[in-house]
Amino acid sequence: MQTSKRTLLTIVSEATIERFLVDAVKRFGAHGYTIVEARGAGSHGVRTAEEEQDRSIRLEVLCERSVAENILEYIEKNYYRNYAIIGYLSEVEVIRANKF
Amino acid sequence: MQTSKRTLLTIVSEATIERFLVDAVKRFGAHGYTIVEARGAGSHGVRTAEEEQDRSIRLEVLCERSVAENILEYIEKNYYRNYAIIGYLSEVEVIRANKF
Amino acid sequence: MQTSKRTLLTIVSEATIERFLVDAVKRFGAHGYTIVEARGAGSHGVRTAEEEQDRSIRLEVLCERSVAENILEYIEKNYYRNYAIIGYLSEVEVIRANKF
Amino acid sequence: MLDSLLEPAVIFFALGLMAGLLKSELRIPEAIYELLSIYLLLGIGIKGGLQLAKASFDTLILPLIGTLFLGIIIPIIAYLILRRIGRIMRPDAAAIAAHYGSVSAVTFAVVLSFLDRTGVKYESFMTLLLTMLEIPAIAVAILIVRTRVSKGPLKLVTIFRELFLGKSIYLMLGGLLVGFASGPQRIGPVGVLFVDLQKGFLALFLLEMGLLTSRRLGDLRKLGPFLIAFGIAMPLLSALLGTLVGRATGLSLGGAAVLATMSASASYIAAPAAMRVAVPEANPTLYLTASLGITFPFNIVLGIPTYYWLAQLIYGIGG
Amino acid sequence: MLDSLLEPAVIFFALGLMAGLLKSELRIPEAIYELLSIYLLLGIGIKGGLQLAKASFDTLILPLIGTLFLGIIIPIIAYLILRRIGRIMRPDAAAIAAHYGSVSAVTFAVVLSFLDRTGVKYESFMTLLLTMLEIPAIAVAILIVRTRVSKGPLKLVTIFRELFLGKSIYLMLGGLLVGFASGPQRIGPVGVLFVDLQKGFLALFLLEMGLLTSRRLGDLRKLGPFLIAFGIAMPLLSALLGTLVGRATGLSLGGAAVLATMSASASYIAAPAAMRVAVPEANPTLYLTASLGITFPFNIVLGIPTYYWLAQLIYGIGG
Amino acid sequence: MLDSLLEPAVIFFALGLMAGLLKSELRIPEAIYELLSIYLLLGIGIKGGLQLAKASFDTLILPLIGTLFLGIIIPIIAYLILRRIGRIMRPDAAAIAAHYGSVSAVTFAVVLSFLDRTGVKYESFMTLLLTMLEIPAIAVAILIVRTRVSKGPLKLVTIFRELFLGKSIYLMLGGLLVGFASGPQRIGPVGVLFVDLQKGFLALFLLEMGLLTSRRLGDLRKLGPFLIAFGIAMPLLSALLGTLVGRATGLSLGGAAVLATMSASASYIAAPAAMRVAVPEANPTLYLTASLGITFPFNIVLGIPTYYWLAQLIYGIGG
Ligand SMILES: Nc1ncnc2c1ncn2[C@@H]1O[C@H](COP(=O)(O)O)[C@@H](O)[C@H]1O
Ligand SMILES: Nc1ncnc2c1ncn2[C@@H]1O[C@H](COP(=O)(O)O)[C@@H](O)[C@H]1O
Ligand SMILES: Nc1ncnc2c1ncn2[C@@H]1O[C@H](COP(=O)(O)O)[C@@H](O)[C@H]1O
Ligand code: NA
Ligand code: NA
Ligand code: NA
Repeated sequence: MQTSKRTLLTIVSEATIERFLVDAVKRFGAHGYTIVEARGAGSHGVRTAEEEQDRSIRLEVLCERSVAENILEYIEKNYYRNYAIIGYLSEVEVIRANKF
Repeated sequence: MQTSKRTLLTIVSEATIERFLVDAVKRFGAHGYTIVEARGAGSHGVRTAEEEQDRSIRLEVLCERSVAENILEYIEKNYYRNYAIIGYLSEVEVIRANKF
Repeated sequence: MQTSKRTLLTIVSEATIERFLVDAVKRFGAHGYTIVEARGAGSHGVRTAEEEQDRSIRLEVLCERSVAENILEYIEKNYYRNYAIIGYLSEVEVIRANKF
Repeated sequence: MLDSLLEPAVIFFALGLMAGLLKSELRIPEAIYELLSIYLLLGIGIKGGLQLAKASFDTLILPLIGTLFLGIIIPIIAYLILRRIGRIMRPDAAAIAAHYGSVSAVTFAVVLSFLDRTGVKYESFMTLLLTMLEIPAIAVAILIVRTRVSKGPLKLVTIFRELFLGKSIYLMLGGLLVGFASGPQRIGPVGVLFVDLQKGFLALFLLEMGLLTSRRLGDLRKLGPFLIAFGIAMPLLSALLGTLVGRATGLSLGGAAVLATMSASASYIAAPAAMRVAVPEANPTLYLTASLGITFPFNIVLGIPTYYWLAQLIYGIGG
Repeated sequence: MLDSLLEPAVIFFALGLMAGLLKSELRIPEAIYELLSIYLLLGIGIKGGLQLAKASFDTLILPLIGTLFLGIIIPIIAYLILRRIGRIMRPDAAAIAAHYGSVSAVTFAVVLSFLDRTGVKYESFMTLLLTMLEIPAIAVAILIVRTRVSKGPLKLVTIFRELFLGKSIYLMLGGLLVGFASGPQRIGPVGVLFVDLQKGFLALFLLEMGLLTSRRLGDLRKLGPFLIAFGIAMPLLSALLGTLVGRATGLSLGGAAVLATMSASASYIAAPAAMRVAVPEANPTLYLTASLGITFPFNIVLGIPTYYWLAQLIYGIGG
Repeated sequence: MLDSLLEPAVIFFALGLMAGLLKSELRIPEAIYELLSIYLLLGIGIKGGLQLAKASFDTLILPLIGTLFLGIIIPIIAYLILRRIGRIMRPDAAAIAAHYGSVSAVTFAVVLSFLDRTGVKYESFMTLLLTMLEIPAIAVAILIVRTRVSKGPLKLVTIFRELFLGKSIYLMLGGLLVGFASGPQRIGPVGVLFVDLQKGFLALFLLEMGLLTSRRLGDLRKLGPFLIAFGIAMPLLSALLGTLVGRATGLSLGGAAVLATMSASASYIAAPAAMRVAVPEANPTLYLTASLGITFPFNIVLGIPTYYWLAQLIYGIGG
């Protein structure tokens, strides 16, 4: 099977800023994203997802390495300081690489 | 720690065809799967998961490389054209490899 | 972009033992975790998440390799025998590595 | 007519629509949508079943045949219009035809509520007719697909599952059974929850429907002028047919207005689910936007009073 | 008896069961299951608390002792039958015994509804007895585990948490408190929502229970003939014990039928959660299939009328 | 006062709180929280709209102006106290001020329920005042942010979206419209569901609020003694201001008690959402713990009877 390398950017963030994150994903040229509802804990404490303020999302973007890095850099600069948010990159293989 | 390599196939798809995807997963010999509810956007537009028609799922199958490729190939051939669906592969390490 | 390698431990488990798993994650020194609600199937049968007993969770922990291995080992020893649970490791890249 | 705009249900719908268009943060979880639609489908069935329990069945035969006839003819007419006039591609035409052949249970509940308030009587078996309109419509659409569209990996058993075991038909028939078997003596608090409180929950559901409609409006430009016009003209045509069939089969004026409204309504639960599997080549944006973005709001706000007026006209002419 | 099959609640259950068996697309989100079970547990408690507010406590002592006795004796009998006759392995036998010792709140609600409709009176403290039956049953099962099954990493504090802070006991006791403290004067719309409408929501919950039961039926063959028989014989035996204890402690005929039904019912909320942690070695398929796949539907459809008839018989003999 | 502790709503709150503190397994899915808060916000609006339909508007002007004045002055006072006395950092002070300036709809519903039960009358336009208190409060807080805190990437349009399109204001105003436009004649079952049953659902929501409060109590030590004291002193001060303004603008004793309670209440829906975006530097733990962990339970359990007593005192002095 013929596959191509792409980068998967995963972001776990408080849900409040979802629309800003999605805007950034589009602006930096990714062609899609996937979101699932999440909860968890980290340096900003426990987030139980029991109410609006406590909801988290897990956002995945499959794209070229450079796009992923640009999004992550932008998010680090703008949101890491004040929001409960983390991000990481991993290498995956896709088919129909022109989609991503 | 002794670990073995396996392949993780991740599929994000509209929920309508879940049962066909699960059938395929079983038919090609995977021993299990994990599903989470998702939403997102891609070439088929925004899927907000607000109603039945707009629900997406994120399906993960941990299995041998060949099984993962067979499932992905089958899905590409049968569902990529008409449905909102993507798939990708990544290499992971498992313990108790005979399970997968 | 400057990134560091970390290990992502993913566990899919029946929800009943969530609090034991989270305790283990903390005890072995991870600094956070992310949980999403899941369903699926495996050697313990189909888990549809329709009722309390059938709920599953997908737990992710981003940490150093050794921590991930310790958690996975502990879980294997204590829970693999009697519970519907799997775990796997993958290598990812993070920024702000000191967080994890 | 303006009066009907002051109905709580209609205001709720407008609130949902506006919230969506203004991008308010209002968000209704899918689980709630699911709960409310299960509740409403059961409730519509139960209400119908309770009425059915006191129906005389000799007056039922003719309207039933008329309804089955509508269920066959409307999707065929819709398909022909879409193909011949609109030059819509076959898969899309077949899928859209299925939507306009089948029915919207919420629109049905709103017309009953409209007539109840106006004090107009209708036959006690209308809910039964509702389910009887839905089934042939989807079956005919699938037949069109099988004969006019490339077949693909379509299995008849899969389709019949969609038909009879789809959520909406199943729950409405189930509700009918509950209402009919229990009857007014036994229904008790089940009746209070599912029938007496129905309009309250219907209003809440319409808030959600307003949100969903607003999501679809963004896709209006993808429809093109023909389909937009179709989304209003087709219900008017179906309503006319429904009224005439109602008249011809001996329904009361109220019954004819209800039959007209069901004919005019377009499905957004059963048909999308069935069509996504039966005609994967069809573009869901087209049928969902037409059905949910145009026809549903048109029916709720303007259509229902219009169909009632139409029925008055036709019954006036004949009477 | 056939008459009880026409109850809305029973039809709802059958609808859910059939939907599941026919693989209908009907799907009830877990959040809704959660909402309905919280509502019902609170409502059962509140209804009991309101009745308790007007109870005379001198008649309570004997039935209370009798109930505690049942809570101790039933899981022991069940364990012995499972081990001696069924040759079931220790962990499984202990876990199953816990399920048949404890109770199903929904079955309790259905029997009250059955008696209310039949016009049979029962004591006002039955809900209190319900919670009093649950606690010793789970405690005894845990004791069996501690003495007969390998211990593992079991902490007593964890178990007591399961016992008193498990959702079902906590909410029923909480509801009892609300009903008792507020009384009929203060309960107002809370009473309308939680008590008057209860049967309506109970019917909806039974639709869901039908779906859940259908999921379990697929595992019937994993149970083997002994456990299938046990799933019907054990409730009959417990019901007999319950009726006799009711009779001996001075309960009315209705009260004895209720005590019999609670004794016969098997837990599917509290016990599974507690046992999953206390006896991880036990196979959940066995206890869930027996409790939810066999005993629950048996009780709802056939058991309750049978237990009532049994109570009539025993009270007839004595009277 | 002790009497108010026996209210179902208060017991429900205590049950939720205890469940959380004891780490019970009780868990209310977020979808249910969302459903209940949408329902309550709409219901509060509808109840207000129905009352408004029969209000005379000449008595409205003065209290309206008074309320707007409170909406401006309370967040400013709060900010000054937080900065001058508490030495709280600017972003945190501004964000906390927004919370204490704006209102808690649930606290409002509880005070109405308290007065209804006590048999005290209040003006029919109080719900309108509620929304009128919310808007200036958040606007003033944002102004404070813009002038006293570093600006960052803050866009005014974003903020106004938070203000008018935030879930709580939007739904309450929407409900007001539904109630006002429909009036008592048309509201029918919508009124039964949203108004008559409101206290029932409010009780259920308070169970959830108790759970949420319990989560916040764990963060109490992060607040420090000043903010803990502030969480009780500030509502008392605001209530005093509210009562005086009510008295000065001609409200009845009941109306003044309501205005006092709204002034004293702190937001936990609108303000947190708006502040998280407007002042990202502010620490949510501080404002959520103060508002939800201290002020909310204080108001529900002790505050409301106190404010009523305060109003009696002040009206007694003047009368
Ligand atoms: N080490 C970790 N592993 C997995 N998820 C994490 C980790 N740290 C943080 N998270 C997730 O990211 C969210 C924000 O993290 P933080 O900003 O550290 O509070 C948390 O609520 C978790 O859901
Ligand atoms: N680049 C992407 N990154 C992450 N998820 C994607 C991406 N593209 C598509 N998806 C997901 O896959 C679904 C179907 O994609 P599509 O067929 O391109 O519309 C979308 O609704 C998204 O949930
Ligand atoms: N091969 C697999 N791929 C993905 N998920 C799996 C796989 N096997 C098991 N799982 C998940 O892990 C849970 C427990 O697995 P098991 O203990 O094998 O029943 C299942 O319910 C699935 O959600
Ligand atoms: Na139609
Ligand atoms: Na029992
Ligand atoms: Na305030």
